[in-house]
Amino acid sequence: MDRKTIILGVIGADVHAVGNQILNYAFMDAGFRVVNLGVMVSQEEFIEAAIESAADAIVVSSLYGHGELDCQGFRDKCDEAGLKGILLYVGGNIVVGKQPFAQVEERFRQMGFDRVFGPGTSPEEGIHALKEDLGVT
Amino acid sequence: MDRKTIILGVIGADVHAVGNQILNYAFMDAGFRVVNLGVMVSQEEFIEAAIESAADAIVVSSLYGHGELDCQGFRDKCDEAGLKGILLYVGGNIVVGKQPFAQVEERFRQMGFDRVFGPGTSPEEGIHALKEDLGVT
Amino acid sequence: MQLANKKWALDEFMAQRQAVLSAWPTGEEVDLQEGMAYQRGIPNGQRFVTRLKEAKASQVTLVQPRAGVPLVADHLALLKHLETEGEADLLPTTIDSYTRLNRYEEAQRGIEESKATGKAMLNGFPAVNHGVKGCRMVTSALSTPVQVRHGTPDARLLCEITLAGGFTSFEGGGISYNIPYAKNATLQETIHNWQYCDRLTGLYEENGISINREPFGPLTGTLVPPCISNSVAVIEALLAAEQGVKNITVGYGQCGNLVQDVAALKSLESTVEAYLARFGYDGVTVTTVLHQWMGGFPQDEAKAFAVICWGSAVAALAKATKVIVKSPHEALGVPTREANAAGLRATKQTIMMLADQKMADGAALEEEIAVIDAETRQILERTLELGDGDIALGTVRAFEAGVIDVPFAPSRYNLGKIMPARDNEGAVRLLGVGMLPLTEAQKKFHQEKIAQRGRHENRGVSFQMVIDDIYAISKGRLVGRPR
Amino acid sequence: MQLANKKWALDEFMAQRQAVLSAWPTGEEVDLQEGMAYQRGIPNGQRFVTRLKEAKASQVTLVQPRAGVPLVADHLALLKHLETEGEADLLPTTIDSYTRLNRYEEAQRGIEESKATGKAMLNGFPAVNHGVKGCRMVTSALSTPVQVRHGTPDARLLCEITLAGGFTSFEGGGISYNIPYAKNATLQETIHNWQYCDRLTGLYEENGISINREPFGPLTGTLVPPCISNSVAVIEALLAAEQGVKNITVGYGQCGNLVQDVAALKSLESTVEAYLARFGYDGVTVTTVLHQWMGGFPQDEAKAFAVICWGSAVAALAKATKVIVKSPHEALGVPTREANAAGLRATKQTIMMLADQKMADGAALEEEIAVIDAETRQILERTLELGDGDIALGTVRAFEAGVIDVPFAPSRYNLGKIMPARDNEGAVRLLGVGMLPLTEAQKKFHQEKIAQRGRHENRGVSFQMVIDDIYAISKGRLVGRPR
Ligand code: B12
Ligand code: B12
Repeated sequence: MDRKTIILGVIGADVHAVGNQILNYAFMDAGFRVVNLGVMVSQEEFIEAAIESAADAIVVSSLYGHGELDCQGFRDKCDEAGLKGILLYVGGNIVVGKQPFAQVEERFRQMGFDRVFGPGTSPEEGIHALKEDLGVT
Repeated sequence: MDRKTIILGVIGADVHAVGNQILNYAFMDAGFRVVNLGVMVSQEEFIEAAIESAADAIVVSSLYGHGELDCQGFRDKCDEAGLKGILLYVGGNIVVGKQPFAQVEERFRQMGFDRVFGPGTSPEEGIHALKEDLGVT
Repeated sequence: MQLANKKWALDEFMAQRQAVLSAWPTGEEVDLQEGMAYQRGIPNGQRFVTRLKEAKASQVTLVQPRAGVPLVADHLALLKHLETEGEADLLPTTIDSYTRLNRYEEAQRGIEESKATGKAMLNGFPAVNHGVKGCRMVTSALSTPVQVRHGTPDARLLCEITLAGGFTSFEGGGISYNIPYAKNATLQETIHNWQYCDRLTGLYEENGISINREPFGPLTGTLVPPCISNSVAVIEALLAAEQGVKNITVGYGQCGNLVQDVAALKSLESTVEAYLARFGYDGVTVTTVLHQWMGGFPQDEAKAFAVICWGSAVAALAKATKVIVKSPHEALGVPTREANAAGLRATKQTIMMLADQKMADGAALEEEIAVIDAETRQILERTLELGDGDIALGTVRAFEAGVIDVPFAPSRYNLGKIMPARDNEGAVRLLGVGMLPLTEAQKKFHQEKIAQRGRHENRGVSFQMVIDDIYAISKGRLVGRPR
Repeated sequence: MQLANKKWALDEFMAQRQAVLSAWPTGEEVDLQEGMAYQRGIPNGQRFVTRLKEAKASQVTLVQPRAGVPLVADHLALLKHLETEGEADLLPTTIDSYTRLNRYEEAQRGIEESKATGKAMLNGFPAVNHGVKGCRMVTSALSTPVQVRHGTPDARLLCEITLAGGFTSFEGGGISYNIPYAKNATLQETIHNWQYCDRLTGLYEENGISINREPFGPLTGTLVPPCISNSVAVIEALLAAEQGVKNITVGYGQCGNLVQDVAALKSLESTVEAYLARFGYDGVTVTTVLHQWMGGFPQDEAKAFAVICWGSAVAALAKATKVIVKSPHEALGVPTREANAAGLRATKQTIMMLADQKMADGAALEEEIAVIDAETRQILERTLELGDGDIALGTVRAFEAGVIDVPFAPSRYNLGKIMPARDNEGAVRLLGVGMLPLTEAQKKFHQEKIAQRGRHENRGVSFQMVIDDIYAISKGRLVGRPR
């Protein structure tokens, strides 16, 4: 089986480390190669790591509420860096406050994210989606 | 001061005795003459007691939810018994469930109650209203 | 009829039966043999007794709501909601107040008006009017066991119909469903009528069908001292056991002080077991139930959640076999199914967070248990004395004499001389002991506890304290301090 | 710069000040004399210190929310809502995450976008950007004392602005606002920067203005063993006291087991007092704060209420001076003001129902206190040793060596070798002790506790237990049992 590579990290000034550590564990356990950048990761760091490791997907977490500010322009930056079409996920508590998820999802899709996950999504759901989108069986 | 007489009781098949005992205490304390019929009082018993003691007001409690059924026709019965215009109050948890109070109040006013009090009304509010309506200072 | 705690001869029971069943047309639907056959078809996992025994063995507290609406379909939908959205372990069917007073015609009017207006016009499920068929439509459609919960002084017909209708537990008792729920019913009458219910339950039991019986622990739900409610529970357990009941859940309504509440529940269980053993009732399984605060609730839903959760914590720490749950609508009216389910989920979360913890033993707990044990025994022994050794007769006389006395009860057969109030830690004590057969030392204990509070509050001991205590929880605290 | 726990000379402090104040234009608004004059004008009843001292004396637990939104007017309206509708005893101003990282330009962008979109685009109140004037608009309009709550590794400018801005309490510390809140900041740096904040607070104190300081107790909020968080609290208390702080609130994040939580809070208070006394810091008032469960919450609001209420009960039973409150929206996002107020009211109701009760002493509690006392002292003594008697220096070395080690911390200056897990009663123990300086007996105690759980669950001790425990409360229980 050719193992798919995933860049994992928590974007912006966000220090929520627990979910990141669990995702790291779960993705590895599911057979992915994971490059975990940990917390407080800038868009640039994500992109650099993706290029360096020829990644198949970038999985962005944002818990602290600034996700909407932190993610602006991410897709464009990927395109500019030559990562056109790379799979881009975002998940966590990605906006400030309790907002209707459909609207939030729409906004992040507009920003170029392929999939958007709400609060408390289980790692399994993420793994399922990754497998589907990356054609892993 | 000429003391006003009040008939007090809990209507229907209702056995909630605690509020009744407190109202009894509070009304007496406020200077009223109180004829307390206790719990499980029928419309007939209220009316009989009012005639017997030449009462100025009938204060009906209903806690258990059947108030709407138990109070139907009360005003008519009063009229028939010669208690035309007697002051008629009702209070407590007078309908089944949490319902918008304005609507509940309207329904009981239609039934001929002069004042309608919602869940958890303090005895003081009742006393204040009685004093106002009976011209006690 | 001379009342006695003596198992009814079968023909004595059968002789009454005809009259009971003919009180309302649906009585005709009841056929004892057919009812038993139907009960035998209910899988074990859907029986109350099974669940309670498992829970007792594994020390888990089960969660049960109150719920009942007038129409069968609505009622079933409500219970299904509480099963799935409320994660209820046990289900209830709360009976409306007309049925409780055998006013089946008024109940019928309530059913009709509910159909006509599309609003629930009754405060519960009129099981007698819906009959055996209506009951089975409910009980057979659920995978959770269902209990009848009510407050019926004469529940003979209700018991016949609901047991044949597939319910596997029946709440109530001749004292606990009289004194707090009636005004004019004598204890002779209600104890007698409840012997009927117990005898019927015993009959099912003798035929291999185990039905749970549950005396109503909280009584008036308002500042009831543990020794009173525990005494009543012991008596009703003895009365039920004599008629052949083998599975009894004794209950207690949370008073609010943690130590007192845990002590009361522990004392309840051991005292009931001790008296059952003393009178030779073997093979009776005793489980316990804690009722979340039964007095006036705060109107604010967030505050109501706090009252609910604190009750849940007490149930879990005391390792009650089950807990009866309130809803955030409690102060306002019969809850919507959503509010009811919310109360259940809050309870479940609390119970599960505390599932692996229990109240640590310690001197304070031991002392409180000793206090309740001793007071309860005082009352029970005097009751037995008054009945010349017969607990049924003794109970009637004990209530007459105020040897058992329930605060704030509507019944005219309750003396109403005792006056409870909280002490400085919020435990329910006696400001006035009335005619309770307590020793001088016991009386002094209560006096001193309340005097201590008076000193702390800088006021004399008076009825105002009691009023303040009645309002306290609904106004946001446990002890009704002067404002 | 050689780090040492030594009171800064005034000119050393003043020398840094210019650079600090010039980091952002609003720094210019700060004038120490004028700030002190302004603080002197704040009535006693509106000061944090007054309320805390009263509460400590009367053994009442005060209730405080978290709350902060980007714009001044909205923030004030929010706090007023929490004051009236939430019945808050103490108020917060939670700072946004950009400000916490001194990214004032991004904070400015957040302010602008919040104005433009009408939505809160920041997760808190950017106090530096709003400056002294903005702060005073908030603090002066409230009758309840207000505290700055944040998570800022370098909080020097924030401290200058908010103290001049009328806040009377300032949360944080060089360890507790680094390890859980930063990735790349060294402890040398952050302890140094927090000495600045403490020195500033001390300066106010010397001028007769008492400001409360509060180390952040819960750290990462996720299965932090009490000995770790208590050690950090002691160290930060010592560091603050050295700089002249006289009023310190030490904190602890609820772990979930009642006995352990009460024990931890008792041990915390006495250990802090003992170390302050040992190093000769007299006249320091120590109060305590319990944080309701700081880990992942259930999404369901009813269940969230249960978590909130259980935390409140623990705070009340432990007689914490105050409790920091969560909201029923916790799992989803920054709460609406209504949800925030609901969490407060549920807490207030619980606290007041338990106001007159306390956790009964008993063997289990004594043992647990002894365990935490001993482990904390082990860690602290080794830390002092590593620092050749200096606690500041020792702390840096202790973290390097894993003598102090915080689970799940983002900081690269934290070793991250210990692994916590719950025992069979839900107390947080150590599955892996890492480099903690525990005795063999202490290590065995933890091992045995977790092995006991393993046996009960019929599975080996592994990382899966830890994962299960992390999710447990959000999934409805305390101990993460195998599914
Ligand atoms: C204690 C209690 C009981 C006890 C009563 C013991 C007794 N015999 O007194 C027991 C457990 C026996 C009981 C039984 C039942 N209860 Co009940 N009970 C309560 C409870 C928790 C408190 C009532 C109380 O004592 N409050 C304290 C006193 C001081 O307040 P109060 O009764 O509200 O009275 C004050 C005010 O309302 C006001 N007031 C009253 N009348 C009037 C009139 C006027 C004119 C004015 C100005 C003011 C006024 O002044 C009083 C003094 O301050 C309430 C819910 C609540 N409030 O929290 C439910 C409640 C009243 N019960 C209810 C129900 C349904 C029942 C039962 C049918 C079913 C059951 N749950 O078992 C049975 C009914 C039996 C019967 N036939 O009546 C419902 C009623 C539902 C509705 N209206 O929609 C309630 C609201 C609970 C609920 N949310 O479901 N109950
Ligand atoms: C623990 C915690 C903290 C700890 C973090 C310690 C640490 N360094 O890790 C501390 C106390 C330090 C903290 C600080 C703050 N926090 Co915080 N915190 C939490 C809390 C309670 C739990 C988070 C957690 O660990 N959960 C357990 C893990 C396992 O779950 P998780 O993080 O959600 O991650 C899982 C899923 O989301 C999912 N997932 C995550 N990313 C992705 C991506 C994809 C693609 C997929 C498929 C899935 C996925 O998988 C993960 C594993 O299961 C949450 C609320 C909650 N959830 O209950 C708030 C919360 C996240 N925090 C919040 C905030 C605001 C803050 C602070 C700004 C303010 C404050 N309260 O002090 C600071 C921020 C500091 C900063 N710069 O980031 C807010 C965010 C608000 C919002 N988005 O609207 C929350 C939601 C609380 C709230 N309701 O206000 N916090």
